[in-house]
Amino acid sequence: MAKKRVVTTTINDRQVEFLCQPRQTLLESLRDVLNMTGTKEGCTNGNCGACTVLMDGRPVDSCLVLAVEAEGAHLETIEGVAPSDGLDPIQTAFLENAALQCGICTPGFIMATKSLLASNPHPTEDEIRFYLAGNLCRCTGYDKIVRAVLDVAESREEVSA
Amino acid sequence: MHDFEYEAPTSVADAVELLAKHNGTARILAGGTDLIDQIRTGRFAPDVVIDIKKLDALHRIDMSSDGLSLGAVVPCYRIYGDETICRDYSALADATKIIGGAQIQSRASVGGNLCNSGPAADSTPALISLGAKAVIAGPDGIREVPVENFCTGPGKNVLQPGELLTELAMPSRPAHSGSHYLRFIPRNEMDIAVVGVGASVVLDDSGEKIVSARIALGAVAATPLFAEEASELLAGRPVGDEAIEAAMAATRKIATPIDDMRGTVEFRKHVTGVLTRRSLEKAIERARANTGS
Amino acid sequence: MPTAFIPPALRKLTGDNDRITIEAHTVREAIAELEHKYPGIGARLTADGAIKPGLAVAVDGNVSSQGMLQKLQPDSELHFLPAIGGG
Amino acid sequence: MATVGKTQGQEPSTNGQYKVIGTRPIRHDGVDKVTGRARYGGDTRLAGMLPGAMLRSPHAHAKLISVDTSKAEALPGVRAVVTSADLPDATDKIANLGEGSVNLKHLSDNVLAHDRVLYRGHAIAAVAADDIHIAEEAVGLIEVEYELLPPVMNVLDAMKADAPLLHDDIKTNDLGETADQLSNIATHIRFEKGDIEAGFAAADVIVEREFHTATVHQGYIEPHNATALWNADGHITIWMSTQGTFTARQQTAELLDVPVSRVKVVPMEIGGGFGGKISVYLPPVAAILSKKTGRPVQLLMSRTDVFEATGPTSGSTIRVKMGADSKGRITAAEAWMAYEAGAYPGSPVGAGAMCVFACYDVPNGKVDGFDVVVNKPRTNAYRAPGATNAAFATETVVDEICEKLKLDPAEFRINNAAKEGVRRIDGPVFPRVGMIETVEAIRDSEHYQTPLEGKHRGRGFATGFWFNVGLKSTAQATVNSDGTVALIEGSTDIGGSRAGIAMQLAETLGIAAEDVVPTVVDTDSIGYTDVTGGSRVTFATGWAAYLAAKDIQGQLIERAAKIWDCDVAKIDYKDGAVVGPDGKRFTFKEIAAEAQTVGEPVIGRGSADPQEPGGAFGTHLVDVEVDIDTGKVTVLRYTAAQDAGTAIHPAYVEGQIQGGVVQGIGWGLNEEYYYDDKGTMRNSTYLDYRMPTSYDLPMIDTIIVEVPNPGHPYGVRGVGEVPIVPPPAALANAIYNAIGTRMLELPMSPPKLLHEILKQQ
Repeated sequence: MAKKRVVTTTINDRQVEFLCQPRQTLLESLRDVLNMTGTKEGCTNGNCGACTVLMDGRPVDSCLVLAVEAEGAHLETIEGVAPSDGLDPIQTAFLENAALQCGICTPGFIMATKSLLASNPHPTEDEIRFYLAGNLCRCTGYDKIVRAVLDVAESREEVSA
Repeated sequence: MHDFEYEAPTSVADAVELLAKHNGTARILAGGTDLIDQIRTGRFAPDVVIDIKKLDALHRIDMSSDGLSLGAVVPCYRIYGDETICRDYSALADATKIIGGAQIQSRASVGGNLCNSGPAADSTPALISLGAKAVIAGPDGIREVPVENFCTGPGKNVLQPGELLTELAMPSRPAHSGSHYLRFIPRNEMDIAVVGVGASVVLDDSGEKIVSARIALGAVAATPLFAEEASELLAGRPVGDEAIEAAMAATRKIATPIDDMRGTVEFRKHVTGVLTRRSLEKAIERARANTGS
Repeated sequence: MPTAFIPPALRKLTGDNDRITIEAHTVREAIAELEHKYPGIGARLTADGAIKPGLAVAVDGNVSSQGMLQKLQPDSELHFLPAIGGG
Repeated sequence: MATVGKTQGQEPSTNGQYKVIGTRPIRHDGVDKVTGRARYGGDTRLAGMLPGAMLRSPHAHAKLISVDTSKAEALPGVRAVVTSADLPDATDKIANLGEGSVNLKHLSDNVLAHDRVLYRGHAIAAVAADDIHIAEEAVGLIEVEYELLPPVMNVLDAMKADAPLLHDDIKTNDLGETADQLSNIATHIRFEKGDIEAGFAAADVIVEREFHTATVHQGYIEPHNATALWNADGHITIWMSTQGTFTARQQTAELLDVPVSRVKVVPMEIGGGFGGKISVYLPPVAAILSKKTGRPVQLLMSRTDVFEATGPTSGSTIRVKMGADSKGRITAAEAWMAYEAGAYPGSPVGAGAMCVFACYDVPNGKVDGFDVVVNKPRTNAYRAPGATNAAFATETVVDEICEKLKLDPAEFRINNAAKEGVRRIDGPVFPRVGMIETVEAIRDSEHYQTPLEGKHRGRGFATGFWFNVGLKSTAQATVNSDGTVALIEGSTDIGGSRAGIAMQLAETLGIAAEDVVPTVVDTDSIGYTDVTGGSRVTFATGWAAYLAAKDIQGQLIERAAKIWDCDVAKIDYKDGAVVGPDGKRFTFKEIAAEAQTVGEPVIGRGSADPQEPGGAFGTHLVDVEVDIDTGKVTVLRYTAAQDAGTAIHPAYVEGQIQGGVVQGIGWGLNEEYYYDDKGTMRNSTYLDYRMPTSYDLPMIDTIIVEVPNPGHPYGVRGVGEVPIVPPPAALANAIYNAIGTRMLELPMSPPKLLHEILKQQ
């Protein structure tokens, strides 16, 4: 077996070191080595987005990243989204819009939404639908998810106004 | 997943040396969006994976009077996020915007797309239409290969052991030029092209006559195709249905697709023509809007 | 008296009668009565004293979970239907 | 607490009649699910747990000559290998699983193949090892010798007299009468009503068409998983994602030949099911691996495993013939329906046959149904199983009849609608149902009233029916001293059902939904509860919660009688308070606190087995645009009206409708199992299976119609299943309306539609 390596990375603002084999994906390391099971596995080939995490601010499918590639990276996962005093507005919007049914895709959608709103704070419905196309949901038909994202964008407008 | 070692060289020379050392048993890791799944599903079983993302030169987007030099590992989002590329190399921006979703675009590169050498690679017809050359570093130095000659079969290309694609070089775009890539997929996102067509045109000052054109096809043969006859017959013709229909006939003629889960022969042949029209029309529209300011 | 609706596959046994009125207070009695009138029909509907797997008994439009114990009203309708499963 | 889901369209009519029912509280499990804290089956982590991997057949049909595991066992890090030889001998016993029954020999064979593999992906062996990569490597070292047999991949091929046979024990069963010769046709069913010949003779217009539908998968995002611990004391614990803990327990116990009391199934959160997570695949295998290793073992499927080896729903061929007179009354209808069961008998053809004309008052009818085995994975339930295939056929034929008679599709349906007193072709008479109301809701909608404009655009109309089921449920509620209630129940929660059940308890006790804390518990901790399926949970488990609340009411009245020293008959429970004589009154909060100090704990129990689920109808309207150069269909607008009886939590009713509609759109336009001639599914990834993404859809408008179900204390009808039924037909009708092309085959994917368009030109 190839020699295990030490990966030093920052996950949710905390420096983390872990051991991995070169063949282990970031998803596998998060879930099975670090016990961070909030990031979900849906397809392992980059087609469902359930394993979306942010790597240096960009959304990635963690099933298509080798853990060794995370050396020196800044990672954000669903576990780090909520502030210490409650929920992130995206999380609140998902709840208030009933934007989840089974919930397995929800962490991935929230991470993708976070990155969308970071680059485009006021997306249109079409932009939301385009950006979130890399995340599959089989329960909701997306209607309420799109409304949740529109809601967050709107409430941000109120704040900035 | 198959067991492998991981190397991340920091110079092109080191990368070439490593590749040469692991003659044929190494795979290059760029964005990994194809490779990691290919190793998982057993299509490749490399002894070593060589991550080339620590090679700074491969991350560059350089624009000069000679044209565009695009580093082989530049991910899609940086390409369509570049205003100059969007303006002057629109077909490339078009292609990179529709490869996978946002997550894939964070990692997938045009260089990786080309080296994976899938017949349906979205960015390859765009590159061909823009006259791109693949710049290859190897044990014997640097060589250049026109992108239309790069792929030799599904998953196969001209890279020799020890060779590494470092850059894609595209000539500068004159005034009154425009390009477009589009593909047909059954959904609106997250699919592999069933047919893809890239087109670039240069018009005369009046915008009514085609000076030159390049059309390239994806997913209708064992490799992406440069539609040479269709491209050449457009030169000197007035913009209009007649020219476009001639090009459609010519692209349909060279399409030799297969029946598979993504489409039928009948469908792909027909849609090759349809997309040739749509791609040309959009490229012409863009060329007319491009006054070279 | 309750009425048993005879599925087409069993009408050979009932001389093409598709509805049989029977004196019965439960599904068990109804099937016994049918068997009495049309020997052989019981074995097509039941096994080991219960409605056969894959088959359901519906009384007045509702599939009964009581099976043979299901009570019948004087005007009840009794149907033998394929058992269904939902998603 | 905030409320959720802004009103989209009309608010349900019962709104205001109740205090809690019809409101939109935030679901109780919501915060865990938006923070990643909710634990799904695959998130189970136990000390010493070993991962496992499975060997699956690369062939669609073959005899297993030998399976040699010695090299795998010799690999360092491998802890155990199992094959079917490790499973107890299964008998031909049929196990009643509450919702449906199963032949245990077939189930055992499906879990680990014994002497034949019947589809690609069929499990053959499993390995537990120190890490997943070693387990996978070991799987590759298992040597299997196959004798290849010709695969049968299509229902019509399988029905041919000379077709290769999958089984050496299947003869066609016709309601207890068995044919003489072996066949791939496991079952034939027939329904008849009236005089079919006279019915067609009275028709002024007759339309007859043959339809084909592809195999499609439920597509839940969470792959199957199971973690098992076979303890030294003989007790087995299974942590898994399942639609039914008790059915999983029973199947596992039967397959392992242990008493059900030896198996405890712990319901982890479940990432979607839609019918596909009822049958067991992994738990018995994980359990045997655990027994052999003495350690907990976890098995996870890959996405390709899910497609290739778990139950999709049937591909089918359906012929429908329908006649109507010039006044637009249906005179006769006939259907011939052949459904693929997959490798073992058990397609939903029975339900399909009962649903095919269920939306209509058909005076003369005949339906034949065939359950046929083919070399595809064993089918399982998928949202209104069997009904979508059937509706695609019937609703397309109805559309053609409306066109021929120049009748408005809504009026035709109202004129011929199933309603109270109408006898179905399969016999039973409809109680009060809401078919007409859903058609009227669509007819009167702004969508229907607004003309559709634009080239190659069309509008399609379709209706659908699903029975829903009742079945058994248990709920138990403990009154806390602070005036809240801890509710435990056994229905695994796939889409927010905890909230809907808690709301019915809250309504009955007159307290806030937030004052109920619902938890789904394991099989040792609650009474028997059937599956989360058949659109039954809000209906039946809600009923159990209602009964538990009534039980609490009674106990609180007794307690108050003790405190007030008066007769219980003088005490009433209303508006969330115990009310006695002389203005005596305890609010729920007050009596809860009192009860804690005086007398035994107050625990309410409810167990229900309701018999009248009340059928559900839905009517859908869709606008599409067709690209006639590529055959691609774009959905422009969609409105779905559905009778929900009473909408307990309207946001989740809307969600069920929207989700079902979108699955139906996927089924209609792109989803299919695409096989090569060797019987290999060529598109066993999400990439090529092509479920709709957010970018493929418009908003899905919903209209909740409420015709309360007389068979439920709050009038609930199940809502989960019927919304998947009309979409493929509605889309087909819209495509016809747009470009004049009748699509008779699903999916109506671009290559197929373009083929028809080019043929037409």
